[in-house]
Amino acid sequence: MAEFFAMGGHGFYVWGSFGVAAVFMIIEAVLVVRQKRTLVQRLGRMVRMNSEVE
Amino acid sequence: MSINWFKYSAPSSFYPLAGKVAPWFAFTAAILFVVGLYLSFFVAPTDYKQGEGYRIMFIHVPAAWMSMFIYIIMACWAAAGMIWRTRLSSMMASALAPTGAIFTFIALWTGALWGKPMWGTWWVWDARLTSELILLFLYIGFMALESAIDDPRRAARASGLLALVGVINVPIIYYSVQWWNTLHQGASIKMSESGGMETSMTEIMLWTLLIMTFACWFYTIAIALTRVRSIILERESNNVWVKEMLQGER
Amino acid sequence: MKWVSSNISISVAIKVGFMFAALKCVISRDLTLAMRHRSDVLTTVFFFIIVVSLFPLGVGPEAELLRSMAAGVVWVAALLASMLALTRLFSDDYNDGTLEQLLLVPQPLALLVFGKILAHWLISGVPLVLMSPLLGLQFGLGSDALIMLVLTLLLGTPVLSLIGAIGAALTLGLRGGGVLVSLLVLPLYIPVLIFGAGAVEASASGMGAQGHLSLMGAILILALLLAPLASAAALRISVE
Amino acid sequence: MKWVSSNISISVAIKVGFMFAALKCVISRDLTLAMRHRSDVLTTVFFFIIVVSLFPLGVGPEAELLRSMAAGVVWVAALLASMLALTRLFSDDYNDGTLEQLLLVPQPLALLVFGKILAHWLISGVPLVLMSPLLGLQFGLGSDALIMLVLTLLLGTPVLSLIGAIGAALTLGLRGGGVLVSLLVLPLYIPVLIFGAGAVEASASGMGAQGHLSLMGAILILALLLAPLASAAALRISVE
Amino acid sequence: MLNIANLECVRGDRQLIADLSFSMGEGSLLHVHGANGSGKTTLLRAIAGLVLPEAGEIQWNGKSTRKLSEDFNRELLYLGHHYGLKFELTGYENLRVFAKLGGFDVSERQVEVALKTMGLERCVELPVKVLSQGQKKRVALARLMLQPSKLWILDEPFVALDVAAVSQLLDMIKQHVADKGMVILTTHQEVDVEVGELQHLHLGSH
Amino acid sequence: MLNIANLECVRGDRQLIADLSFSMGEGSLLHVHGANGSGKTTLLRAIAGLVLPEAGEIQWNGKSTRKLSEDFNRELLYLGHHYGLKFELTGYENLRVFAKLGGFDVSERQVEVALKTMGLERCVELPVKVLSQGQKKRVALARLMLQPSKLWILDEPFVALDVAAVSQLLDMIKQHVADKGMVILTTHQEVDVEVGELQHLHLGSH
Ligand code: HEM
Ligand SMILES: Nc1ncnc2c1ncn2[C@@H]1O[C@H](COP(=O)(O)OP(=O)(O)OP(=O)(O)O)[C@@H](O)[C@H]1O
Ligand SMILES: Nc1ncnc2c1ncn2[C@@H]1O[C@H](COP(=O)(O)OP(=O)(O)OP(=O)(O)O)[C@@H](O)[C@H]1O
Ligand SMILES: [Mg+2]
Ligand SMILES: [Mg+2]
Repeated sequence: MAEFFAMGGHGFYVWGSFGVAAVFMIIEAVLVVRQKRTLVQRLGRMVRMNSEVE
Repeated sequence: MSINWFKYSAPSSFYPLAGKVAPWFAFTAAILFVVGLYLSFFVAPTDYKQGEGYRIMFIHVPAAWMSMFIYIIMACWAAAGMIWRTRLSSMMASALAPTGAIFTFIALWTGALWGKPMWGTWWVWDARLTSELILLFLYIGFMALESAIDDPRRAARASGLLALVGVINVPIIYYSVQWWNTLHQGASIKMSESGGMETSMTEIMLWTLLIMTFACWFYTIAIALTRVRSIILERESNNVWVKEMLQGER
Repeated sequence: MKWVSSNISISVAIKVGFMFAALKCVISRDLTLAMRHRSDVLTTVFFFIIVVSLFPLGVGPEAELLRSMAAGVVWVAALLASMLALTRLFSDDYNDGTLEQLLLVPQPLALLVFGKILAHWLISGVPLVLMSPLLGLQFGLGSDALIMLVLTLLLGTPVLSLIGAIGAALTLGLRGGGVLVSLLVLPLYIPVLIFGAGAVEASASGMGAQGHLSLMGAILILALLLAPLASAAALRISVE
Repeated sequence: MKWVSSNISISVAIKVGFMFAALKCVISRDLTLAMRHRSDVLTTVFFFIIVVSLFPLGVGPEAELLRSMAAGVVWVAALLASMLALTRLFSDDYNDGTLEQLLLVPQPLALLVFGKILAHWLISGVPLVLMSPLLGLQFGLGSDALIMLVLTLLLGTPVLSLIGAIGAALTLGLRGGGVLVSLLVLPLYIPVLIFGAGAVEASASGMGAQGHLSLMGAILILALLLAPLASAAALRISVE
Repeated sequence: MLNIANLECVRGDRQLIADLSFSMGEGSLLHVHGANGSGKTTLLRAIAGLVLPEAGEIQWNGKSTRKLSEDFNRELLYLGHHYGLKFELTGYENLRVFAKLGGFDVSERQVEVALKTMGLERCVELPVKVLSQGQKKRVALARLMLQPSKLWILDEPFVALDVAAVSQLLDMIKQHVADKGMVILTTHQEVDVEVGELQHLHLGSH
Repeated sequence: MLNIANLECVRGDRQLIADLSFSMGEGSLLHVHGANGSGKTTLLRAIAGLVLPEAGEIQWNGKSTRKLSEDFNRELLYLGHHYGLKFELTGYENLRVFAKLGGFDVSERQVEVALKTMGLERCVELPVKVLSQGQKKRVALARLMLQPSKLWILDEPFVALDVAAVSQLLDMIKQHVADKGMVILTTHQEVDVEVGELQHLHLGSH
């Protein structure tokens, strides 16, 4: 196991590459989904409030 | 992808369509990533020359390819938006830019981490590396311009124009950098290693690379579709169909 | 009747005449404005000179090192100086509302924009070209390389103004426009920089620079054709 | 009574309290304005990165040559980036009339100016410092030299903002302020550049850089004491 | 001659103008009323072609103004909140530039007369920058006397003018309408603009 | 309380104000008249300390305003041709900044009430940049309700305001004078500012 993570002495480089790539892609995915959700909430509130006024 | 984009070029009909297909792309991407990562770490054999370090290739090369593809696609969308004045096109362009920038950054980052053990340095001013760096600047310029303009309609038109100017310039930049580097053959380290790699690439390595690349493709499509849905909502929030849809939701 | 009736279509010859008059007027207007503040013209050159002179201070005085970086440093400084002057290309007109009025002039906007770019080049580009041999001498360049430096700058600085105009038009009225424009424009300048500095270095090391020069000429022609149109489109977007 | 009567002299403690509140308010106002357009903060850094990356393109990719000019290039680029951001320090406030109102605030003007400079440094200086090691790596600097690069920039960039503020205040409202300010300010930057780049080179070649650093510290203290006062005086002249 | 059909203008997330239609013929004046922020400036800029409307059509002599572009510009004189003067040039120079760019010929004498009529005889040699607010406005208005455009679009033209200048401007507007010109204007001041075929347009209840 | 003695102001080669002396006490209003370019703005800026007079003395409670500097600024509210607003901030944020810098405490509620009184309730969340000309002016005027200054100097405060806003502002001015405040203003519009101890000052015959 430890040997696997050591990557023949190149562990830092290999895991640094895949790790950062994974972190960026996961963060992007989470942000995109969240942005969509909050936007729907915000606009929904606006639409409802306007329809109450009318 | 056999979707007829033009049929769905109206945001109101594209919005639900994108919502339906995006999860499937995301799902496929996840499976491909699992398979690709398994192959990269447990199946692909150790490289006789570079040892285990070469496994960085399985993320580096797909990211580098994606960074270039996405820019071209983005510019095509922007051009379509300027020429046919379809609203959806410029929205697609803005939806793609952040993902492209992220892949560019990943390519640079993984390349640097690969270069240190292989070449003994994080960075050399090689043509390929330099043009990738310039590509990052172009992405960032596009996004900075878009975020600096408050009015979303104006932002879309301005950044679309910039992408269009960029598309004419990118090949010029690419070849000039290529030429710049070959004229000065003084670099202490050259990229000739990669040429050596091609021959040593086994079939399984090639397959792994392809699967990782497809995973990135599907990831990009899923992300772009989701993001374009947000953009559609934001820019079309005045339209009746958005209001009716939001009224229906909850 | 007091006004030109819209029913009478003006003959083409007169139209072209008016177009030339308008072009001349834009150019002379911008030149007059620059001359009202003569410091404007001088500051670009001085910026150029100072940036170039900063390098020996930062890098150290070894003559060999300085000679080998001369072409690059002069070209980068020219890039920065011309870019810095750019931020003012449209922004003054934008702030005082004269740009709005330019959009309402009965002439093709791209033509007026071309006039403005030309005036800008005369004010900020030409002085750089004239000053460059002196700076090249300071870094110990030979006479062949000096001539090549002037030639490439002569071909290259108009391209810088032309491409830069697009960036300036796009960032009009945005906060932090000055820095933003550099972010948009500098990456697009790279081919000009590479061929320009490359030509000087090639001729300094005794090689021919014909190829570089013809490429720069091609880029110039492309920019002349496309940049005014793109800038005009960008202006329409920005004024809204 | 609705207003504070001028006859009651406010106690010193309250006065100092108000002064701190005002200082905090100026800083947070400017930071808010910058954050409204997050691109503002980022563009300065990117300008810095792009300018540094232009040099290899102009000079050529030889690693040895690049290493020997690294300190100079990074420092010159930091100078230019911080100077470019300067033009906006007072000009936005001047154009929309808020500067006029700042002059009418019942607080020492030098204090408000200090707040604005501090905010400016936080926005434009600190990101440069944070980004510099990466650029040093690209040019192949060793770890000692990298640390020294960060240190000197940390001491030097506030000086750049402080001195630059004087120039920005003096050229306020003049056409072509952007270029003019660089003309006034760059010569004053030279000592900072020489000591900053010198320290990095000294430590890259294994020598101590203690002397350079303490000189830079002295310059910083001097600038902290004098620059806000001088800028305040310059502002009063410019607004009239 | 000017036809507006189903015009719709949106700013940010607010719909300022919805389904607006009207038309004006020769020798008529349109006075646009409305509270602050009701969209008067937006409407005027849309007609001038400076703002892209969300929907609707603006026609001049039956042709879309967007398509006419330069030909429509020749018939148009727009004066907005900004005066459109170069502050470094004198009033005289500013007017000459307008004339050359607009493609209409004016003699030195005509420009001088126009400036004099606006009461600027003492300021001809000064750059516009140092003039007072009202004097700047007067320079901008001097264009009305020189440019042979049929359609004047004036956004709050009376602002910053003293009593003498206001009545002078009123005379000019009346004369233009009497000469079969067309004027669209907004103003919050109470001025007497009863002339020719007068229309009133009231925008949004804020 | 405000004393002006032998004031002289020169712009370029023109002497705009020569040997002007007057004084104002609590609860009084000074209306400065004059044609365009007669020097009204110059006078107001000189009193506020933004223009250095050529000669003469400006005193507040018997002390030179130049010497008082910050202490005089505390008593002063100047609104000129520029509104002094940051266009990127909302109206609410702009007013908070004024309050903090001026060293007077206002609650969130007070600011909201002031904006509402000026009829801006629908625009609190918008950056000032996108507001109409009149709405911008209203934001600037909301300061009058928050800042506890005794001397108001208002250069053409009625410009760009619609009828409702003009009468609102008039009420505020009258209230301030009745509360023993002092107001100096210029305007070309005909408005009814008869209140308290009213003085008129006529500047130069152009
Ligand atoms: C920061 C450093 C690096 C950057 C920016 C970078 C950039 C790129 C780019 C843009 C590509 C795609 C090029 C194409 O398909 O034509 C690529 C492909 C590739 N790179 Fe890198 N690279 C870097 C470092 C490295 C290192 C250190 C190695 C190996 C020692 C490497 C090996 C490869 C290989 C094998 C390919 C695929 C080759 C091919 O498709 O022809 N790269 N890289
Ligand atoms: N991004 C935006 N979001 C919301 N509202 C906006 C936006 N941009 C502009 N507006 C609104 O549009 C309106 C602009 O109106 P306009 O300038 O045409 O008014 P006006 O009738 O000319 O007013 P005034 O009499 O004050 O000059 C304002 O009410 C403003 O609040
Ligand atoms: N450098 C200069 N040379 C000559 N005259 C100048 C110079 N600078 C300013 N002036 C004159 O000073 C006057 C400025 O007056 P000011 O702005 O105070 O007028 P005002 O009474 O406020 O007018 P308005 O009603 O138009 O606002 C103008 O007449 C202008 O021509
Ligand atoms: Mg308006
Ligand atoms: Mg005035």
